[in-house]
Amino acid sequence: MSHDEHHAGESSNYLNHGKGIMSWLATLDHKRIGIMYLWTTLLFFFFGGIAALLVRYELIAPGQTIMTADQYNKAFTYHGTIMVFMVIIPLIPAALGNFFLPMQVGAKDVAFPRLNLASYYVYLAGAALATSTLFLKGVDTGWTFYTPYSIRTGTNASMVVMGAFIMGFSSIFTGLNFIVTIHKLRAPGLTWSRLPLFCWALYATSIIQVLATPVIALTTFLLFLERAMGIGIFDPALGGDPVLFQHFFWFYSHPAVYIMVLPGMGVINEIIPVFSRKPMFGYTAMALAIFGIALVSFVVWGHHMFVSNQSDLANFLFSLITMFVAVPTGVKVFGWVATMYKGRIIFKTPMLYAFAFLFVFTIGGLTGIFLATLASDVHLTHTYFVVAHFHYVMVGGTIMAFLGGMHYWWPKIWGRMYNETQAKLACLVIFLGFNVTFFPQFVLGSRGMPRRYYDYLPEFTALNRMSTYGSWMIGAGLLWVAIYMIYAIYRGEKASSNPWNAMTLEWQTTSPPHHENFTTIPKVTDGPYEFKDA
Amino acid sequence: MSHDNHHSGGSHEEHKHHILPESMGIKIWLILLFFTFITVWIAQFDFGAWNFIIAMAVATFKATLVCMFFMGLKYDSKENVVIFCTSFLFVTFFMILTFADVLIRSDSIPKGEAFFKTASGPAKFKKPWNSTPEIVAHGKALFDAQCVTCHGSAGQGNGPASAGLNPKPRNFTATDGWKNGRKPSVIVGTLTKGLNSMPAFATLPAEDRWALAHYVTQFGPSIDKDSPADLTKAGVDTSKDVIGEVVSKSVPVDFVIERMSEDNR
Amino acid sequence: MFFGADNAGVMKLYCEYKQMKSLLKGAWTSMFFVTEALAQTGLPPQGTEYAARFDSLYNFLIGLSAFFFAIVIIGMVVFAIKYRDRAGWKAKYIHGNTALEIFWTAIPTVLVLIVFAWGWILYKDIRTPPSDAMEIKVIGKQWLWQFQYEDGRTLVNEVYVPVGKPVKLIMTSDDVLHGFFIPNFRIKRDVVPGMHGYIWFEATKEGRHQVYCTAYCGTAHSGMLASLYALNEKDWSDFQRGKKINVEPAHIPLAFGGVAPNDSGAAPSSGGSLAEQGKKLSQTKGCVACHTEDGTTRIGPSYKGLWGSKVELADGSTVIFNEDYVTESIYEPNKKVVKGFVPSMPTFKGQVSAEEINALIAYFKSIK
Amino acid sequence: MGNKNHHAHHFESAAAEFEASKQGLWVFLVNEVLFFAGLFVAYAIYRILNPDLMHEAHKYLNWKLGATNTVVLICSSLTMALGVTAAQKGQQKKSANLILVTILLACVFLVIKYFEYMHKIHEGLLPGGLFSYHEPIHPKAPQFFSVYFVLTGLHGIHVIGGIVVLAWIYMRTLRGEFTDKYFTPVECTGLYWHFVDLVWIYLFPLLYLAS
Repeated sequence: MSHDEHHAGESSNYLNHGKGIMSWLATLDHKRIGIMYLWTTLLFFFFGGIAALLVRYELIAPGQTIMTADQYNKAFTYHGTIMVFMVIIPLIPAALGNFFLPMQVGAKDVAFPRLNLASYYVYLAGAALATSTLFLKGVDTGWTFYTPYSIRTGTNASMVVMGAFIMGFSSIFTGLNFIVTIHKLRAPGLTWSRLPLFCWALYATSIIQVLATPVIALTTFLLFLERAMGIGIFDPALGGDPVLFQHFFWFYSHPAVYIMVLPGMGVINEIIPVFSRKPMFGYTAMALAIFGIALVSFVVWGHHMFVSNQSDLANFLFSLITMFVAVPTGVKVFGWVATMYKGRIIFKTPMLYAFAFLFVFTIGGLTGIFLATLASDVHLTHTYFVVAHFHYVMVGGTIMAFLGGMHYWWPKIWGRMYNETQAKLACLVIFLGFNVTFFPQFVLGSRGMPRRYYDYLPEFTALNRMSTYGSWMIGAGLLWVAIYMIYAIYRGEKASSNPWNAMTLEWQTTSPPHHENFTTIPKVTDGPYEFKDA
Repeated sequence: MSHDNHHSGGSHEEHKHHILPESMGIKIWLILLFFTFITVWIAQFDFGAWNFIIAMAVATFKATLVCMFFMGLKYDSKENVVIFCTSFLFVTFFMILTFADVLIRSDSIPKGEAFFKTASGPAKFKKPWNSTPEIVAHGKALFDAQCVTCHGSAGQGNGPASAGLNPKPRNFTATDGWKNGRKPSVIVGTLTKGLNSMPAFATLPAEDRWALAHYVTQFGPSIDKDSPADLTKAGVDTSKDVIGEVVSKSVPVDFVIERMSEDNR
Repeated sequence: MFFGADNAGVMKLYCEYKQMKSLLKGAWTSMFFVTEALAQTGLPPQGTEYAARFDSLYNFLIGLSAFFFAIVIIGMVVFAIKYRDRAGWKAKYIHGNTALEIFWTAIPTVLVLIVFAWGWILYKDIRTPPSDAMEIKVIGKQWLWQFQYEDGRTLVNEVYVPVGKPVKLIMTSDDVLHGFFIPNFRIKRDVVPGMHGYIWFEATKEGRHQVYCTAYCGTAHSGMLASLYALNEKDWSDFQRGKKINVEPAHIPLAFGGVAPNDSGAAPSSGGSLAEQGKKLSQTKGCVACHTEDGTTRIGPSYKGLWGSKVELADGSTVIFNEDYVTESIYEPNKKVVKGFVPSMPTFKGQVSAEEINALIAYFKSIK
Repeated sequence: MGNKNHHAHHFESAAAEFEASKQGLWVFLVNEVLFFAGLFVAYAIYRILNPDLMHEAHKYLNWKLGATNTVVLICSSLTMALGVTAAQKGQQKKSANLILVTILLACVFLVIKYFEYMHKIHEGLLPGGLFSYHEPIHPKAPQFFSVYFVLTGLHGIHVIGGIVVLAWIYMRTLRGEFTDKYFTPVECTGLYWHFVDLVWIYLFPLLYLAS
């Protein structure tokens, strides 16, 4: 594809570069692919959110509220499957990453644009296959597909696991693309030590995607064969080992947690220095911590299995290694706070989301220690404590960071500004709603309420009810964000090319960016956060 | 690795690409063939555990040759070498930590059914689609072991686990609510495919499913019999003594497609 | 269809909507719930001595978390206010501080290692049952719990144990994964088909303790509850004599899934004690043709004195003659053949159920 | 991509694009290694826990066919390597012929595999639940055949994929799209094909010669 040579002056940008639906569907421009990913993942986020609201509404009181047990089981399965495989995994890397990684390294595109487009369609195909089961008997295994239930269930687990299998390839393609892009396409002068931390985070994420995703591909494939013809590797009724499935599953799915969280940390790494007008405190330590987390993430999966009849030696090893996740995570959290020290803190919406992220993620991280400790995990695992913990990490970590990133980069993507006041208020609603929803779940869990329960003892009613009220607050807050953000695309105030006075390369071009990102490839002479404000 | 710090002009153009000389390729090929022969030859001798170690050492040697020369890793950039070797590091993590559980678990060595039940030995009942006292007794034994938790020992659908189910488990003593009739062939179909919260019992041998069907029809006030047409519809060849699926020697593709289409129904 | 949105469902939704409206009428109602919710924080009652030790670890973790959370949040809030953007204020350029970075890497490392060690020590306790622990077999089925006593009684969804005596539950599943969880005792273990897991406890608090299934097992997962009754000495001896126990009526609060205790199980079943049932089985299944209980060797080894001993296998390795070895040898007899014997036993796969194996195990144990 | 010497707009030289493509393929191979890893783990577990299993079960695999297939794949690796060398030197005709031989050898591999499979299916030596051999081999023999079929089946799918890509490369070579300056697709396909060989080098002793 030879590129178009007529750039019609200043107003030419990637949005008006080609016209018509095909110029989007067949585009090789990483920015447009990023936008397509953005809308698609947000669409699935909407579906997953509806499922979440239904689950929470069912739990507003003990007994049957709005649906039967089977419908409830399907609702939480779809909530988990959609949110994990179709939303949080691709959300930041494939949407924001696709758009901004090439720009931040000063490249015109990712290394393999066609592979990039293929990754989008593979994702779409997998997601369509998995969600189409809504109309084909549904699925009720929970997103973890534990054997032997997933083998025995009469619902349509086969199609969903094949959907996950296909989406895995999309994730691998994205990761592969990013690795090569960062290795080979950095702008002159952009040494590793000048690379923005968002790129570092995406780089570590990509490595995990390439190394771990093939294992889930194989696992889902084996589960499919197990259901289709009974190959007996995981099915105890045929002499297989159901706990082996859990090993295979978590060898991917634990690192996958970091596929979800690391890009979020990357976004926060961009926001905090920019709005503190100060370089990142301990840049090298921050970059190393990202890699430390990524590496350790591969050898801790067994902490999901402390009560699974796993051997005590494995429990010992996994608990010990898991403890070391806390160290690089601590380094990052302390580093963010220290970056604010003696800075000039500007209270704009992205920074508010960064505050919210710090608050929520710290709770998520600290409660992780409860679950890494053997004895306390025995009591807390499989209860609402775990549900609260991973929502604090995934929603608190990833979604808060994503919202922060959206507000940070929205003017760059569309060239228009959103309403700052509304954005700040919506941020407050989401933050409060989030804590009202999930904090009671810690208490529920420590008091013993198991997860995935359709019905519960009356003593848990008050906390569940509080949690349900909170879910409405989150829903309302997100809806509000959607309204003013979409309004901003069409009617928002025109944004300048660098409204936040940031130093990274994506801000050194027009808003919205030019079709090839830069008219001339920039030369980098300094670190990403050397603001030198006068 | 200064060359990858920036892709500014020059460094790549001057990079000379390594080309594998033909004579070298043929030499490697001969070595690979020789070691394939060694692997096969040495497998005839019994060295105990060493057989495996030798076989793996030879395979690794061969693999290294392929990597270094055919794939040119020896002449490739260090970056690519590191990238490729990383994969083996993570495979090692995967293996060691999984072994730390599975191989030393005291109470959880994978066991269970050694053989698929449909293939377990010769059929016990001839023409299991015909109800006989023997097969009904067999059905009762199976029912008491597998079904009473939900259906109750008197077949009234009120077993201890029924409280949580919606719709309620089938009450076999009542005649109403059977959409497809109460014939044994229909019940066998339900056992095979499952219905609502009733799981599929396809792993039970076909004759056991028939035995169960004959037993549960006894709970009802009347016994519906299968017509020959019903039996044909249920896939029974009445001219034979056993159900056709007991010994499966056909290509599994049909079986898989059938299971898949049931999944999607 | 996914939610099967038939007319009844729509009607139900409408009713729910009306219900919700009345609920929302009094906004203060929600306030009431919040107060009530806050009053319920903390862990469930302590039913064992271990629970108390667990709670100290838990409280330590809460304290530790609160401390670090306070550092981060106070730091964040103070910096955000003190260094807020205002006229004449400039950011100070600090790129890092190596000593500080080493400090906040090292301190958490030490702390998490302490936490790990504490957790491991407690965990060892719940993995090491005393040798004199009373054994009860537990079988998880979709969606109920079966408890088999040594004397042959089988109870469904209720289990009676003595206070002050160690009890070991040996658990397996008939179908899918289940999880056995007693919050008051702070213990939990997955119940896996094809494996025998165990938990043990020594109840110190008399009364009823709630048991949950914690591994998702399908439709009635949340209804798979059981009651564990810890009995005082008098009640326990009554129970052992087969008398009906007059504990407080089982608290069956659920509109759904509350399973009435099974009366028929309270007295020993007609088959005699579990070991006696096992003895009968060994006759009816033909075990006696090859295995004796008096020490004479026929085609296979005798059961006499075998339980718990180390058995040497044909390949030179050894194995403990325990639940798992018995189960495995019944299902896959020729996998681990005892030294000196020919692998000739047929498999009893599909002919001997999990309950029957438990009976056989009790029988083998009784042959000293 | 009309002009064969042209490089994509976002690379500043053809050499840079070549290096990037090659690295992309190496990253892809990393992913392939991990893809097969799970099955090797399952294999190792069943083997270590059942030391006699492989000894009993591998007798039912035909090691002669396995060895023949090993030789066939090694030969195809050589023709592929020579084909890449020829392409790098700009000898397009020779390169095309060698790629064609590689495709033919790959087909020979699949034909032999087909006969092996048909024989097993006929005998009832099938994975897991479908296992219906007329006499007991070992309690875990169904698991062995599961691992055998899934491993060789996935490898076979990789061979089929390889044939498709090789055919595409063959057509492009015939059309004269490659020169001694631009041969990226040929070299990358070569890397992939050698990897397929690499997997088989391990599969053969693990499955056919295990004792």
